[in-house]
Amino acid sequence: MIRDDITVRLAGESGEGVISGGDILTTGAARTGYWALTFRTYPAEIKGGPCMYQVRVGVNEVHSQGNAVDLLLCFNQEAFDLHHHELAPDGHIVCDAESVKVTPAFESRCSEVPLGALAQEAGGSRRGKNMVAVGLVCGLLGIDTHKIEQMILKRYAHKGDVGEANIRSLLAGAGHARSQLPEGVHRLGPATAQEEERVLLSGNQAICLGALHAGLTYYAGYPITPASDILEWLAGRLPRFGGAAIQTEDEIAALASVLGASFAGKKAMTATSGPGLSLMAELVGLAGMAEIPAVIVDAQRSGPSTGMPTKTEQSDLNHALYGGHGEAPRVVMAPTSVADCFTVIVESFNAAERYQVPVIMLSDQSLSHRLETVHRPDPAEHEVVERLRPHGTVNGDYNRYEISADGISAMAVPGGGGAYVSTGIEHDEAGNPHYEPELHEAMMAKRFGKLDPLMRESRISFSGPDRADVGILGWGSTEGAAIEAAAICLDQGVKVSTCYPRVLGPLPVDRIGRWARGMDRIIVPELNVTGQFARVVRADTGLTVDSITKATGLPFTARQIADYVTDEVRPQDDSGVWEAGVTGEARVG
Amino acid sequence: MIRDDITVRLAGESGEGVISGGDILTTGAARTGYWALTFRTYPAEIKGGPCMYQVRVGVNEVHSQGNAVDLLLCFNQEAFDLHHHELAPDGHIVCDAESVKVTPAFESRCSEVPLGALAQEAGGSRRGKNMVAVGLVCGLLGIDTHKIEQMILKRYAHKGDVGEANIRSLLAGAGHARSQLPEGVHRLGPATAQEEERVLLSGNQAICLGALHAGLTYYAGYPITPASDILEWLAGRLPRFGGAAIQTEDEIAALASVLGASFAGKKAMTATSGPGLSLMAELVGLAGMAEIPAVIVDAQRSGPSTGMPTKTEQSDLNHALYGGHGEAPRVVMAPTSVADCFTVIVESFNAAERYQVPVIMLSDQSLSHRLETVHRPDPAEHEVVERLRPHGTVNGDYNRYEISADGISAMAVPGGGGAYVSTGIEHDEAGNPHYEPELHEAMMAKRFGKLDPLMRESRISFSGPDRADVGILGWGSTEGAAIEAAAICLDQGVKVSTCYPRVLGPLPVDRIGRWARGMDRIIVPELNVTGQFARVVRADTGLTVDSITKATGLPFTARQIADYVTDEVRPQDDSGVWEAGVTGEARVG
Amino acid sequence: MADDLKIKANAFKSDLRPIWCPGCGDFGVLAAAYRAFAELGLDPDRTVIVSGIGCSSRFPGFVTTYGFHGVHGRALPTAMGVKLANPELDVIAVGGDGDGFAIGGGHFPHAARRNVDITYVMMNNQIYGLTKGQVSPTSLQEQKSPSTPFGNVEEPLNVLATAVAADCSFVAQGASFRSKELTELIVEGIRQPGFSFIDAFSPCTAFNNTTQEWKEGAHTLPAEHDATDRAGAFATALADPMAIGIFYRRPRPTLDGRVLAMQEAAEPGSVDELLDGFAVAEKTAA
Amino acid sequence: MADDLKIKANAFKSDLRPIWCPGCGDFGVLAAAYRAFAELGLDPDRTVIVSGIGCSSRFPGFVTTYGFHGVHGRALPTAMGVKLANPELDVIAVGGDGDGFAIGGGHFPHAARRNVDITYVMMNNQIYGLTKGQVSPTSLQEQKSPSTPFGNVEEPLNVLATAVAADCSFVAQGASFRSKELTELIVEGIRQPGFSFIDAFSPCTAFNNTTQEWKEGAHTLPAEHDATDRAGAFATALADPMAIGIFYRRPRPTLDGRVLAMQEAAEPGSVDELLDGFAVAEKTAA
Ligand SMILES: Cc1ncc(C[n+]2csc(CCOP(=O)(O)OP(=O)(O)O)c2C)c(N)n1
Ligand SMILES: Cc1ncc(C[n+]2csc(CCOP(=O)(O)OP(=O)(O)O)c2C)c(N)n1
Ligand code: SF4
Ligand code: SF4
Ligand SMILES: [Mg+2]
Ligand SMILES: [Mg+2]
Repeated sequence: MIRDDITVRLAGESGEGVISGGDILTTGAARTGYWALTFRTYPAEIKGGPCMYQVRVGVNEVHSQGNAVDLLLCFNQEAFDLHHHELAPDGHIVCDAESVKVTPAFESRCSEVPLGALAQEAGGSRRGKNMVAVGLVCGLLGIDTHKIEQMILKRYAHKGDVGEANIRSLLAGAGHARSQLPEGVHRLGPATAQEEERVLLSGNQAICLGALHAGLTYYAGYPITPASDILEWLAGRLPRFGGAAIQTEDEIAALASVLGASFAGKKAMTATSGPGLSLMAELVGLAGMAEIPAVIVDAQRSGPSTGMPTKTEQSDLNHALYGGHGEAPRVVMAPTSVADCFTVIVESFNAAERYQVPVIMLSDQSLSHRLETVHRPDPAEHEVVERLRPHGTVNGDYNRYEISADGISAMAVPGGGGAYVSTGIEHDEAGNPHYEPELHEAMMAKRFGKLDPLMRESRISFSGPDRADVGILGWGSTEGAAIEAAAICLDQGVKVSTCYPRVLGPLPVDRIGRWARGMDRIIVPELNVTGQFARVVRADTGLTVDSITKATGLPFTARQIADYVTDEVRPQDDSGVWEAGVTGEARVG
Repeated sequence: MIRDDITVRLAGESGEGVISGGDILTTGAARTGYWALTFRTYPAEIKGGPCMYQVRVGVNEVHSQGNAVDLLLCFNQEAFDLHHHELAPDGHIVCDAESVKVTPAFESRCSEVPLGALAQEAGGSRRGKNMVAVGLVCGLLGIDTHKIEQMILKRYAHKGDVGEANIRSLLAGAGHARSQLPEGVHRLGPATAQEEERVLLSGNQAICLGALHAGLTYYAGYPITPASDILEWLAGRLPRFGGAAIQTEDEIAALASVLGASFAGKKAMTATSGPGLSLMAELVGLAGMAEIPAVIVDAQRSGPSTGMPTKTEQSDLNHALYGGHGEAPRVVMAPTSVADCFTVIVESFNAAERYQVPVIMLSDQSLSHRLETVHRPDPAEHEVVERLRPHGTVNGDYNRYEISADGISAMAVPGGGGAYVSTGIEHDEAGNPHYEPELHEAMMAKRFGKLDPLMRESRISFSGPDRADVGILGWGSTEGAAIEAAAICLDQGVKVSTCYPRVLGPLPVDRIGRWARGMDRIIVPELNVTGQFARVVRADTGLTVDSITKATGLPFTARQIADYVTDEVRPQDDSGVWEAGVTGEARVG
Repeated sequence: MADDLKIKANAFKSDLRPIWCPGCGDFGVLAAAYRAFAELGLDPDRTVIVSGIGCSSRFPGFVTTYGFHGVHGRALPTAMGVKLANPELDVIAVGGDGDGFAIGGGHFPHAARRNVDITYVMMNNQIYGLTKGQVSPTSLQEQKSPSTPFGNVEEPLNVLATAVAADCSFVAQGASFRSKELTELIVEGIRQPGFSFIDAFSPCTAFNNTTQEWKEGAHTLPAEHDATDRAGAFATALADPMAIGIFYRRPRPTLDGRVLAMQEAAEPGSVDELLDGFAVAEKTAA
Repeated sequence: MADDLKIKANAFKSDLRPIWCPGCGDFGVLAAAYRAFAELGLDPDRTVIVSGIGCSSRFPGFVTTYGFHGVHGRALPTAMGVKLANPELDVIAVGGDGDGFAIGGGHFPHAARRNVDITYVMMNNQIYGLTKGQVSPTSLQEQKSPSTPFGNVEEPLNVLATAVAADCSFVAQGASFRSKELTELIVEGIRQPGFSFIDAFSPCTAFNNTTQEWKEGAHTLPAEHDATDRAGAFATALADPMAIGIFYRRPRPTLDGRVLAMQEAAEPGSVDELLDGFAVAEKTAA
C-alpha cells in the first residue's frame, strides 16, 4: 500500500551504527523532500547498551513520532525482543538473519536479511551493516538514495574510499530490498514539491538559533542532559556574534552571571534541566525582585531527583510557576514543536526584556532532542524587542524602580548614566532599601501588574471547530500528538478541538475561558503524574477538566490521546450533560 | 473601665531598653497570672533605629496581638510620630515629657511623664527609664509589681545594687501612675486562678522543645532570620540529649547532612527561612525520591528574594508544596499558635518517620518570634512514632523499596543488616537503577500513594457552628485572629466558623469539603499577595472561595478580618445566594 | 590626602547613611575604597560594585557608582557576568567572610582560576554580623558564639592560603584600621588585570570586637617578602597571618581578555548563514 | 595478593555489573577499594559509601556495603551527617572531579577544616564523563572539549594544593593504574582518623583518554618527601603534580570526636526539665 507517512525504527546495540544510520536516513529523507520527525531512547550505560532510533517520514508534515512502528529493523536479538511488540498490526520487521531468532507469531511479518554478510560483500566490512539497513529501508519504502549517496560522499570526503564502500553497502541494501523482500510492505508516496525552504533541526538547535536572532550575547550554563548541547552549540558560535558561552562551576553561578550580564546590558540566557532549575530557585526570585531580564531554558527530563535523566517528562511546570520562596513575578512559556522552539525562545527574550522579568521556557527531552523538518524560519518575521532604557542622559533624579502607569521602569545600564543599585531587598523607587508596609504593597502590585498585557496578548494556538465535543487544553510538546488525535477522533465521529497557550504563567485565562465555552468537555493531557497543568487550569480558570497523565518517560502517541477521548469522554447519549467534578484523573500507559 | 484584655505598646530607639522593658513586662504579667501575647517589629539598622514591643495582656487566653493599641508608651518623638495613629479611639498615650511634643489632637488622650528624671531620682540613673515605663504600665493597668520585683532581683543578682535601683525606678513609675495619671485609663481585671501550669514560650522555642520530645538528635542549619535562634537554642541543648547541632556552610549542606543522618538512623531536622528553603529544593526532591525522613522548618519572612527579612509573611506555601523539579512527595504542615508549634513539630516528625518523606513545617516571623503564655505542654500526651524497620536480622533478600500494600517499605539502618543503596535515581524494589516505564509508574504510585492515610487522618481545628454565614478557611498563624474575628462578627449578627487544617499537602479535601457544605460563603485570609492557599483550595477541592490577602509585613488583626466579613461578605438579602466566581480577591491594608 | 583627592573621594559617597554600628570596621573599608576610587579616577558611571548579603554587603548602597546587591554568596559569579558583558567596566566585588567563604565559598576558586578581571574586597570580621554573631568559616577554634555555646569545633579557614592555592593572580591583606595601606592595596588590586583578592580585617564591634587585638597584631609584611613566589606566599600566609600587604602577585591573561580574543578571531556570524547549514532542500518548482 | 584476601575482597563485590566503559579507570579504583576494605576487614554492614552524581558516583552500587547515591556535588555534607549520626560507621565518600570541585567545591574546605572522620576518594579524569566530555575544573588550559571548542580558557585547579590549603588532615594522590599503591593509600586514609582526601587519577577512556600519558607521567613521591610539613606539601603539590603518595598528613582531633566529648561532658537533659525553665506560674487553687 502507498502511504502518506511511515514510521521506521532501527534498533540495536550502541556502537553498531544505529544512531548514525538513523541520522543518515532522516537527513536523506528530508533532503529528498520528505518531512521527518525522530524519536530516540538512550541506554542507561555510559557506552554500549541497547539503543533505538525512530523516524517518521511523511509526504506531508508530521507532528508526532507515530503511533506504532510500520517498519522495524532489528540488528540483534535483544532489539527484536525489546521492540517487536510495538509493531503496527500491518507493520513489517526486517532483522539480521545471522543473529535474530524470530518468535513464530511474527514470522509471517518478518524478513531476515544477513546484514553483516551483505555489508562485507558490498563494502568489504561488516561495519557497513547500518548502511545496508538504511538501504533496505530506502528500497522498501521507495526513497530515492541519490541524496543519501551525496551525503555519504561528503561526510567521508577525507577518509579515502570509506565513502565509496558505504555507498556500495547502501545500494546493496536497497537492491536486496527491491529484489528479495516481499511486495506487501508499505511504500511511501512520492515526495511533493517544496514550496518553501526547509531545515532539519533539533529542538535545542532551534532554541539556539532563535536565541541568537533575539540578540543573545551572554550564555552561561552547567552541563546536564538534555540541555548540554545548547551550551556546546553556542560555545562554538557565540564568539562570532560578539558574545560568549561560559561553562560555570554550577547552575547557581550560571544564573548569577546571567543576571550580572543582563544588568550590564546584555541579553543573557542559561539552559538546564530539572536539578539545575531547582538550584536556581533563589536567583529566579532575585531576578523577579530586582527586575532583571533573563531567559532560562529548562529541557525537562524524567524526575524527581536524578530520576531517569535520559527520558522525557513534563514535570517541572509547578516549580517553574511556583518555585522559590516569597512571591516573585516570572513568565513561564512552553514551545510545542521544533519550529515553535525558534518562535518561543524569541518570545521569551522579548517578554524578558519588555517586562524585565525572568522567563522560564519549558522544553523537554523528547522535543529538545528530536529532529524535525520544519519550514525554514525567517528571522525577519520574528520581531525583536529591546528593554526600556532611560531617555537621553540621566542625571541625579533617576528612579530605577519608578512606579509607572504600566509598572515598567526604564532600566539604566552601566556606562549609560543613571547609576543605581539593583537589589533583592525591598526598595523605594530609587532602589534604596525600605520596609514600609505601603511601599511593599505598592511594589508588589507594580511587579505583578506589569505582566497584565502579556496575559491578554500572549500567543495561543487553536485547532478544530469553535464548538466541539471535546477540547484538548494542553501545553508544550504534546500538541502534535493532540492535533493528530483530533483527526483520528473526527474519523470516529467525535469533534475535537485543541488549545495550546504558549504562556502558562501568567495564564491567559479569559481567552481560555472563551474557548472553553464551546467545548462540551475539556481534557488536559500531560506527561506527569499529578496533572500539574490541570491543577493550574482549575485554580486559575475555575474550569472543570479531566486530567490525563502519562509518566513512563516516553511521549504521548496521538493514538493514546484519541483512545482516551473515544473511550472515556465520548458522549454516551445526546443529553450533552457531562458529569461535573474536579477529579477525573486518568493514567495512560 | 475594667477590661479583660489590654494591648500595651512600648516604642523608642533601640538601646533605650524598650525590648528588655517589654520582656520584663510580659514575663511579669505572665508570672502574675495573666495571659500574654507579644508582637515586635525590628529596625532595618543592625544596631539602633526605632523599635517597638507590643504585648497584649489578658485575664483569659488571648489569640492575637490585639486590634489597636490601648496604652502606648513613647520614649521619644519618633516613637510618637510612628505609632500614635494606631491608638484605639479610647486608648491612652504616656510619653516622655522631656522629648515628645504631642500633636494637639492627641493632647486630651496623652499624659506626659518625665521618664528620665523619675529614673534618675529613684534609681540614680536615667538608664532606668524603661523600668519607670514598666512601672507606669503596671500602675495604670493595675498589675501587681511583686513578681516583677522578684525577676529584677534575680536578673541582677550578681550586679551589685543595680537590681535595687531598677526596682526603685519601677516603683516610682507605678506610684506616679497611681498618683498623677488620669483615672479614665482602662484597667485590667484581676488575674484569675490557674487551673494548669503555664509556660511562656516563643514559637521557635516551642518548636525546639517539641522536636526534642519527638526524638531529634541531629540538627544542622545555617543562620538566617528568623530561624537562627532554633540553631542557637539547640546548639546549647542537643548534646544533653546525645545529639548535636552543626552550623553548616550553607543550607544545601545542612539538608544534605540531615539526610545523611536520617539515613543512618537518627531523627534529623534543619530550620531556615525562605532563601534557604529555595536552595534546598533539589535535596527535598532527593528525600522524596529516596524516601528519607527529614523535617525542615521554614520560619517564613517577607519576600521575595531578600525582601524584608525582619517582617512576617506567609508566602512560601507554593514553594513548600510545589518547589523542586519533577514530582517528589512531601508533607507540608503549618502550626497556628505557639502551643501548636509544639504539637505540629511532633506531628511533623511523626509523619516524616511514618511515611519516610521530607516534611516542611511552615511557621512565620510573627509566630516564631512572639512570646505567648500557653498551657504547659505535657510530652506524655504527644505520641511519638518511629519509622518502620525490617523485622529481625535481614539477609540477602532485603528490598528497601518494596512495593508494599500501603506503599511503606521497611527502612534498614547501617549497622542493623540489610545493606542497600539509597538513591535519587529511579530504582527497582532493591534500590538498583532501572528506567522501565512500568516500574517508574509503579514507583511513582507507591511514593504518592503512601500519603493517603495522612490525607484522611491529619488534624484540623474547627471553631464555630456547623452552619454559618461565613466560613474562614485558613492556615498557619492567622488562626488566632480568625477566631477572634468570628467573635466580633457574631456581635454584629454574622455567624462565622473557622477551619484550620494542619496539613496543607496533601490537603484533607474530603473533610474540608464536608465542612464547606455548611458555609454560605468561604473566605481564605492569608499574609501574601497572590492568595496561595486560596489557589490550592480551588485546585484541590473545587470550592469557590474569596481570597483575602495582606502583605504589609505585619500580621492580620482580628478586626481586619472581621471588617472584611461584615463589609464585603455579609449577605445583603435573604436569598442566600452568593455570586459565584473564582476571583474575588481583596487586599487588606 | 590632598584636598583635591578628598573632594574626589567625597564624590563617591552616596546620600544613603550607612546602617552600620558605631565603630564597625566596614566604615574604614568604605573610606579607603572612596579614596582608592578617587586615586584611580574611576568613572562612577563605568564602575559596578557587586555584593551578596551581610552587613558588609550593604556597601554598594553607600557608593555613587552602579551597584548590584544580590543574594547571599553569589557576588563573584554575578561580577563575572557584569565584567564579561562589558569588559570596559571596572568591577569590584565586596562582602563578608560568611558570604565569601561559607555559602559563597564554592565560587571563589573558579573566579580565581578563570582570572576574570575583578577585584574582590572581603570585609573579614570572623563572624556573621548581620545575623547577630554566629561563627563564620574564619572564626577561631573554641570561639564561643550564639551558635557555638560550647566553643567552635572547627578550625578556621586560612583565606590567604586558600587564595594562593587557587592561583589567584593578586592576594593581599589589609585592615579597616590601616587606612593608607588598605587604600593602596585596593588601588593595586584594581590596577592589576585579573582576579584580585583583598582580605580586609574589619572588626565587628557588636558581635566580635577584635579591634584592639587586631590593631596590636597587625603589621606590615616584611619588605623582603617575595610576592612572586607562590609556595613562599603560601608559607607566609600560614606563618604570618596578621601581616598587611601583598602576599602574592602573578599577572596572567584574563578571562575577559581571552574571550575578547576569541571574539576577534571569529568570523562574524549571522543566523541566516547558520540556518543554511541546516537546510535540507531548497524551494523546488511545483 | 593472598588468596584469602582475594576472597575477602570479592565479598565486597555486589551483583550489579558496573556500567562503565571498557578501560575506564574507575574499574581500577573500585578494585583497589575492594582490596583495601578487605585488608582493613571492614564490616559491610557498618560501612557506608556516599556519592554524588557522575560515572564515578555510580560506585556505591557495585559494593556490598551500605550506599548513599545522592545528588550532584553533595557527597561530603551527606557523609558528614552519616558519620555524626553514628560515629561507629566507616564512612567513605567517592565521586568525580566535577562532582567534587565544580558543583561540590564549596563543601570541600569545610569538610576538611571540620576534620570529620571520613575518607574521600575522588576519581579524577579531568573531564565530565557522564555528561559526555565537557571540561571539568581539573581539565587542562587550552583543552578542547564539546563545551570548549576553541580551547579551555581556564587554568586547572590544583586539588592537592587546595586540600593542603584547607588543612585537610590527610592528602594523597593515587592512580587507578597503580593498584597496589592506591590500595595502600585507601587503607591509610581510612585508618587515619579525620578527613582524608585521596585524589585518584582515573582516566576516562571515552572522552579524555589520558591513560598512556598518565601511566608515563605518574611516579612515586620521593622517599624524602616530608608529609608533616604543610608548606612543603604545598610546594610539592605545585612542583610535582604527578607524584603518587601521601603529600600531607596531620592527625588532629576529629569533628565526631569533639562532638562525642561534648555529649559526654553534658548533663543528660529532659524536655520536662527544660520546660521548667519556661514556667511562669504553677497551678494555683481557685
Ligand atoms: C540563602 C541565605 N541564607 C542565609 C541568609 C542569612 N544571612 C544574611 S547575611 C549572613 C551572613 C553574614 O555574615 P558575613 O557574610 O560575614 O557578613 P557580615 O554581616 O559579617 O558583614 C547570613 C547567614 C541569607 N540572607 N540568605
Ligand atoms: C544539579 C545537577 N547539575 C548537573 C547534573 C549533570 N551531571 C551529572 S554528572 C555531571 C558531572 C560528571 O563529572 P564528574 O563529577 O567529574 O564525574 P565523572 O562522570 O567524570 O566520573 C554532571 C554535570 C546533575 N546531575 N545535577
Ligand atoms: S553587626 Fe558588626 S559587622 Fe554588622 S554593622 Fe554592626 S559592627 Fe558592623
Ligand atoms: S564516560 Fe569516561 S568516566 Fe564514564 S564510564 Fe566511560 S570511560 Fe569511565
Ligand atoms: Mg562577617
Ligand atoms: Mg570526571
